[in-house]
Amino acid sequence: MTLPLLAALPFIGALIVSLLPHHARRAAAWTSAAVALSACAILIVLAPQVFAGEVPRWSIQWVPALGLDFGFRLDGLAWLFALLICGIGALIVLYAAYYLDANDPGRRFFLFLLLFMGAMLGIVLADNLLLLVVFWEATSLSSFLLIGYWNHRQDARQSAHMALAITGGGGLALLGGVLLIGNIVGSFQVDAVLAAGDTIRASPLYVPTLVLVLLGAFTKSAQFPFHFWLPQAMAAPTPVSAYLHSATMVKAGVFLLARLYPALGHSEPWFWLVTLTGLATLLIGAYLAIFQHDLKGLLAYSTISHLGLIVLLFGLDQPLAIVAGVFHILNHATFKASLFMAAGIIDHETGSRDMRVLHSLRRSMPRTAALAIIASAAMAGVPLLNGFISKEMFFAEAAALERPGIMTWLLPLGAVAAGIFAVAYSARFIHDVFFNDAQNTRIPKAPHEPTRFMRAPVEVLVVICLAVGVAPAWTIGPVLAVAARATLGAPLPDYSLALWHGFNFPFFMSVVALAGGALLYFGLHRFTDMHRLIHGRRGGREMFAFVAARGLAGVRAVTAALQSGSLQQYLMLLVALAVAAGAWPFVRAGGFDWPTSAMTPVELPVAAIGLIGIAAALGTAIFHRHRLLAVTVLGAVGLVVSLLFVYLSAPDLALTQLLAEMATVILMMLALNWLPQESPPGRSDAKRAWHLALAAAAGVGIALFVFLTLIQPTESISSYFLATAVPLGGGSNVVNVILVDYRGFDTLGEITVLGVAAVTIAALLGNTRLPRSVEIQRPPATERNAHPLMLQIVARLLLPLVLLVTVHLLLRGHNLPGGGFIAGLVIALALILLSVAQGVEWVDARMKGRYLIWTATGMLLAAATGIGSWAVAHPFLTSTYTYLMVPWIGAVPLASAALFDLGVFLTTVGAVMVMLTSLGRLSQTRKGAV
Amino acid sequence: MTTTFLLDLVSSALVIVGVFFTLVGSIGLVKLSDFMKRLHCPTKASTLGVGCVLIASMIDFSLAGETSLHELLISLFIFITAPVSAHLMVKAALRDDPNIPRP
Amino acid sequence: MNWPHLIVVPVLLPLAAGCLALLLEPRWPRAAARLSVAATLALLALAIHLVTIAANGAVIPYLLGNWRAPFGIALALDRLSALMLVLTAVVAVAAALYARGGGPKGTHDARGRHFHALFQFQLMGLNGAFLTADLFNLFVFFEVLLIASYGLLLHGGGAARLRASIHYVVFNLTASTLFLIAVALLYGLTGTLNMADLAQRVPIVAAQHPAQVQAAALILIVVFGVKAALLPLYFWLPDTYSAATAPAAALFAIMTKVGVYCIARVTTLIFGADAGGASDVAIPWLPVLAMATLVLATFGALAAGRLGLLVAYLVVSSAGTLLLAVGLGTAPTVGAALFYLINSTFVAAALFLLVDSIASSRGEARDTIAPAPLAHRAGYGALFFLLAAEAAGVPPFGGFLGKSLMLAASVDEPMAAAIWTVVLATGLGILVALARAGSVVFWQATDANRMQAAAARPSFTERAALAWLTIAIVATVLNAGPVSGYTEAAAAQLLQRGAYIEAVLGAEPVAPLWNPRAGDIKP
Amino acid sequence: MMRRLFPAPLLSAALFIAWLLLNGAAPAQLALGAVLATAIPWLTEPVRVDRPRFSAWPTLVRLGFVVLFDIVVSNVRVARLILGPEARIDPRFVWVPLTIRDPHGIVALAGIITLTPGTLSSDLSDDRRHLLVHCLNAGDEALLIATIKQRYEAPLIRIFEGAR
Amino acid sequence: MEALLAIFVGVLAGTGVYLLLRAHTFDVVLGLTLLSYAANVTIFSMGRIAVAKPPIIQPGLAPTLANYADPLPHALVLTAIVISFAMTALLLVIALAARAATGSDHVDDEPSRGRAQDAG
Amino acid sequence: MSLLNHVLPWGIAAIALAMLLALWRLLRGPTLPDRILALDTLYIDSIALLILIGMRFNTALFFEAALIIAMLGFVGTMALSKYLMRGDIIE
Ligand code: NA
Ligand code: NA
Repeated sequence: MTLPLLAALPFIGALIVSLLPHHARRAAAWTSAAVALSACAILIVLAPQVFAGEVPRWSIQWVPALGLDFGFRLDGLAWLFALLICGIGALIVLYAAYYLDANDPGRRFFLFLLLFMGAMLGIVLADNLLLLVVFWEATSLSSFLLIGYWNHRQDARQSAHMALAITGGGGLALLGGVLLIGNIVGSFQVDAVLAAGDTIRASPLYVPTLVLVLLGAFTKSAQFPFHFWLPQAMAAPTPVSAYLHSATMVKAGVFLLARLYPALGHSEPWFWLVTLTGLATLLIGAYLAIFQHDLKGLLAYSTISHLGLIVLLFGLDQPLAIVAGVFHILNHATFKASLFMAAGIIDHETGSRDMRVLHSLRRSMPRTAALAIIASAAMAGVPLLNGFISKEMFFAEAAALERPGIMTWLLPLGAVAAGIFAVAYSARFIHDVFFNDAQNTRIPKAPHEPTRFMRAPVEVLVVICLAVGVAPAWTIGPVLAVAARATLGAPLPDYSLALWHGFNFPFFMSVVALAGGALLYFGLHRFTDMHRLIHGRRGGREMFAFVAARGLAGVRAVTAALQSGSLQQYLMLLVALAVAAGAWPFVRAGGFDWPTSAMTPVELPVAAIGLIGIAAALGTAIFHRHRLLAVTVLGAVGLVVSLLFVYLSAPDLALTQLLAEMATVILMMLALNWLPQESPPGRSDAKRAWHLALAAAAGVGIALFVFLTLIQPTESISSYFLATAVPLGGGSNVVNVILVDYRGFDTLGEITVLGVAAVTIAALLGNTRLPRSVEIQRPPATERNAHPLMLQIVARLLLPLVLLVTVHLLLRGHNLPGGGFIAGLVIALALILLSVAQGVEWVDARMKGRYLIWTATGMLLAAATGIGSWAVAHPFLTSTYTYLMVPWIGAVPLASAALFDLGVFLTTVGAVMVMLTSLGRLSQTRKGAV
Repeated sequence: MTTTFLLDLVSSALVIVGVFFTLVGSIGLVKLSDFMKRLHCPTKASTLGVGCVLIASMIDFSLAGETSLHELLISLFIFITAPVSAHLMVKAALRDDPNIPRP
Repeated sequence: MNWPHLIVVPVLLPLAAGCLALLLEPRWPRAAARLSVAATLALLALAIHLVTIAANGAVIPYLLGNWRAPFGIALALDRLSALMLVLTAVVAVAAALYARGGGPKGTHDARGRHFHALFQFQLMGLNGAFLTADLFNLFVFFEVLLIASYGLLLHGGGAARLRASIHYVVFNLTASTLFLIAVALLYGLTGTLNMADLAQRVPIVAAQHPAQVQAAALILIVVFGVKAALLPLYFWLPDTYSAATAPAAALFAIMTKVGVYCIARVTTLIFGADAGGASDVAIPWLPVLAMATLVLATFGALAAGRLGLLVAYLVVSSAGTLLLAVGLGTAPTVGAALFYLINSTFVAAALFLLVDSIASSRGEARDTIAPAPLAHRAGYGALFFLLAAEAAGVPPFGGFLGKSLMLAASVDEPMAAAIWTVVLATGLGILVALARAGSVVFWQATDANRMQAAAARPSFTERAALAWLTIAIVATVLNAGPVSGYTEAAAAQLLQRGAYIEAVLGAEPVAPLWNPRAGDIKP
Repeated sequence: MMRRLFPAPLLSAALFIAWLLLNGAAPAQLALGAVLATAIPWLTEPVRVDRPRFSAWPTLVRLGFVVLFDIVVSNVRVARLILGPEARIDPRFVWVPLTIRDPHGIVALAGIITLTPGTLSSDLSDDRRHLLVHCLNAGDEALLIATIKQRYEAPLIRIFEGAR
Repeated sequence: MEALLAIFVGVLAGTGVYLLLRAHTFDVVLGLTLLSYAANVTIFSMGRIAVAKPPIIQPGLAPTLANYADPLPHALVLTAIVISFAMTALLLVIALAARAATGSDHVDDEPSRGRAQDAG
Repeated sequence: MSLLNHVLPWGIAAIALAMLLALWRLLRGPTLPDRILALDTLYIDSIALLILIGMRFNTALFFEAALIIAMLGFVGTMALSKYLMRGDIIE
């Protein structure tokens, strides 16, 4: 259980910190330090096991479907990295406690730092590659938060974005790569993957896998051409730079290379991709570092270069190179962290990090200067310091590489050149900041030594640099051995960690590098004005910004073109897609078989009715700009449709269509009160032509489709309805029995739609006072009398008669044309007629029009009727009927479906009345308002 | 010459008469030159046209054995509503006709 | 299954609650609201119960009106429909709670009339659509949920909502008409409406008239594509969703899923691999369009100038992702899609609610992505960060797991390279979009102190709604194992259509208690 | 008692007959018709503001036949007009002064005028003292007015205002 | 008859689509009405053509599809008519409310927004 | 067999012709009241048509449709006319 505890510690700490009060910086720091130190302690407790070659493990299942287990393992490599993370973490916490300003939100800083620490530990401890990806992205996110910590600064926000885009994107690529590995291997377990190197390399997916994984690693480790985010990340507070952007997070990329080396290495693609990337990064980083003026900038480019070096070492695919790589990871972490902290101290105490401002600091802060100089020397690869040893190993590998072709000379040459650059920028760091007394710029603050505790972490790290540099085999030997063995996944090669290997070629290279570097810097210093040299202005950062800006503009343009806000355009697409969807199968099939089967002969009346319908539909389209006219002509279409229904044996439909048509016309007239009487003419003929073409295509398409279907024989389920409507449904009007019984559930939904429409209309118009500003064009009211006497009297006379017909239609519905909806519409129309004749106020006063209550009650009644069948353990809406024998009168049919139909009726009346009177009442409000 | 045949004859005649007047109404609708003239046309259809057809229908269904009288209701409703339609249509057409003298 | 009628209750409960809310509202508005919240909670309990029942793996039919399928309308509860019910209920609980909160202008639900009735009717429509086994009945429930959504969209009024609703209503009415036409054509060809029966008859008819059946199927998929926000049918969506009030928008997050659900249902049951001449009509169009949707939705997210719009584009992008996986039509991809569906729904709903809260803490700026003062920055920021990571598919949340499942499942597809590129690249795009938006809104927040005083803390119910969804998200991730097991099983069940057909068509009506039907009295 | 049960007895009777016309005279329908004839007037009570009072039933029946006869005759006449040359048509508006005061009577008169082809009641003056009639072929205006007043208005006055 | 019905549906759908694509709300309502007619007649016709065979069971006439029209499409159309009536009502109200709120009955936002803003 | 059966198809055809004539007026106008009148005529003609069809097919099932047109068919005419004369229909 120590392993999950180790992984959980930072998160537990984060939880505690997040519960602390807002500015409890000290408590947050103590918590963080406790976390880091406890983690170190756990690592030391586990050390004997790890050094004995055991791999402690712990895991539980998380998403078996994905093969994602939540598990950790601690081998030598993980142990080394974990120690780095926790050890340097502890030092950084100490440093940050003094570095942060009193105004900075300290709690937030330590919270993010702990989250990062947890994510980083997760990466190195993960026993499952997918879990590794999880933590990998978590480091990107926490890094985003930390870079943007001073979020009032624009550069901080921008840098945070850039880092997130690059590393987060790389993480997604890594996810792809890992998923491919899982697909090849059949498992994401680290052991399984490491054991399956041959399978992976043999897979056709090997190269994509490798490329995706490398994308993840290279973006994280700031390899060329993704390196540019790292210098920008220096906008973060210096402790963050020291911790994330030199010692730990950027090492995640090389950790990944190390971790997956047995699985992905040992191949030509690996060699070329990794080596060349590393070499390019090494040279570019080192070269650009020389010309930085910001201390942190110099260190950042140096970091890039050193990461390139490590990557290069892994790329060489040689056991010794791997050992050197692991060793250099450690060395770089120590000296670079100490250098960043030193730079932070300088910044903190002088108010500047600009080498064009700083000079002669050895006088005011001699201890810091001494520490920084030693660390810089380690960075330059000066003997007796740790950097020298790993660099010598690198030179040896570069020189010893047995590759034919370009690499034989490119690699040694590149190595020496990089060495020269490294010495040059290290020299500049030392000279320009601590010496260079000739410079006479004014330093913002009077410099002095920092507090002891701020310097202590630097001292610890510098001591380590020295100790490792002087006695590598004793100090770092065992750790390196166990880590390198875990990395190689094979027995270690022979190597010796000694300072002196004799006058060999690598030594010669070192000498050239040291001398050449010194010459280069002092030559530049002497013969140029270094402080005016600007390099790397058109670098990746600018490219990124350019691409981002252009990309965003393009994306906006595309979106604006698509989301034009034009309903016409949207609808055209919909119709066009539907037409295409309908036509495509026919196109693919090469047309359709023209029917040969017999058709029903045309009957003359139907032909005439059809002609009227066609003409009226076309008329509606032609006259549509004159709206009243269009409504009139549309009325004829509705009439024709219902006559067609009559002729083609659908009396119920005819009734419904007729009544719905009448109600719709009334609605349209009511709405026209508030809308312009005419549509303005269209401006674009071309567009109209498109619309016409589309309309024609849609019309022809549907006509063909209907025709092709109509001439086919069919075998419908409907014979069942015909056969059972009377004996089982208790009604001879099969349509009605379907509506209230077989498919009563549809009807329930249908009346809900009607009811909800009414509710929505009531909600929308209920308390709408149409604003005065809206000028409604209406024909002038020339008629003096709003309510002609004739209309009044006829409407009043009709109402009782209509009521009678309503009851008639309602009661007969089950057996003959009629039913609840039809009856409801009839009564609603009569009431509307009355409202037209007498005015809506007149009717309201008499009807006490709470029509929504009718609607709700109707729906409830219909539902309750259906629920009633539960009482006798039958499904919802099971109907029954019986005959009640009444003396003299005879058998009175009692059908539960009739109750359901009554619900339909009530809903319909209520809903239609709500719709029509809500609209009608608008005129009242207008009278009040205007 | 049974009653059935007579009734058949009568109902056929009624259909012919009804259809004739309905058709005349529509012909007038097309033929006449101004609205007020045309407005007189549908009254043909709505009175004698539909009326004769309805009576024919009553006879026809009675012949088939099912007494059918709701045609009367249809006539009743037409007689109630047709004048209102015409009345309102005149008013709609006259809305801006200043030529009618006020009484 | 202790009580057989339980399956229909998810439809009836909201119906009754909606009607009662209508009746109560004029006099006792608070009682109506409380009733609605209570009914929603009851619905959640019921949905969870149904999921435990469905988890056993049986397809449970329910013959409405006691008519044998395909003659009557049948409901069918399987793993997928049960899952959809739970999702709906979870989101609905959040929306109902949130609706009860609000600032000094009054609670959200009181900014217009009949909110709770419309809300309940919307739930009725959603649940009905998920449960029904009848194509025309599906149309009816589509209309129920749509018309309620029109009402909810208009809730609160204002010119912007009216404009948005015109687009929304007209577009969806057109789609509904198309739906009718597609149903008509299918009925004309097969003579049936029950989906299980259709599944049986389509291969037979398609043997004779393959092009006609395919065309009807494709038109049907176009209709569902409108709901599911498939390119080029989603353009109405961002403006609409971002115009709705927060609780309505949160509920809308489930609406695109209705489209996805329907596509998943018909492309497996009716037009799946076994459909003879009409098999796999959606392939390869659907995945291709889905990928294009995903790309363009990501563009939209990057271009969005308001948080609400951004979230709406996230809805589109998740729909694209889902349709991609569903369109591939294999058990692993569909299973992955269903897993992804859970989280994407919760996240979209939560983001809609959160964006509303944020907007009300930013004064005039509302939810525009521009520097403005912001009250309660830390809390909002943390939650936004969490939800944004979830939405972008960044670990450790469900979005990541869902996408990983999907990528892993699609590795052997012919289009794998394109799929992977699109899914991963759009993930990055959305990450960038959210980071940009978040950094502007939270990092460039100015003058927060002044706002702090002005803006009230979100009310208890608003915070409860957000907390509820957050818990749901976290719970899904923590239980990703069982949950993905369930979705995998749901996908498997979906693809083995035999069980569904057998359950629905083989269901036996209850024996009648008495039989007046044998009576000899003529009606 | 009867008055309260049947607030509008004439309407009740009409409804009862109409019900039987619609549904036939089976016992069940008789019962139902009776129920409806009672219930509907009661339900529509608020809508009846000023009730017509009928009297002079024989006059009513006679008027009915007169109108039917006139409809047939004028139909034929107008059909001839329509089918003949249009020049023969001489349309005109005529204001007919009204003696009848009862609004129901006025409406009935207007209806009759419209139903008999060739004449259309087009407007009613605000004071309800004049009815504007459009004639397809007016001929003698005074004669037309006299015919209307004598043939239709006089009986209607008796029917609707006889009780006064 | 089949061809006539198909042509009728086609004209309804074509005119419906054309009006649907107009730029003002009322025209769109007209278009949707025509389109819904088209859909209804489509559904209706899918029961195939039956003249003088209303699906109302007569005693003595065997209840089969040979003697009666297919009743199912009738029921479906009935439902569709009601639904489309409700939708039309709502759309009209939204249209006039939008007109009142924005002063324009154009289907889109302020005319400057889309390039596609042509009326007609 | 019976005379009526020979007359009815012609009668129906004549009504259809009458409706076509009304359609001509509906499309031709020229004024809106003309078109309203044409629509009204179409409604009246349909009553006759329905009755004749009912006679021809020996069914009473279309009576309700005819009844409803007779009873409420003028609602459209009324609404359109009222709109023309008052600019509003429910006041
Ligand atoms: Na300097
Ligand atoms: Na029944």
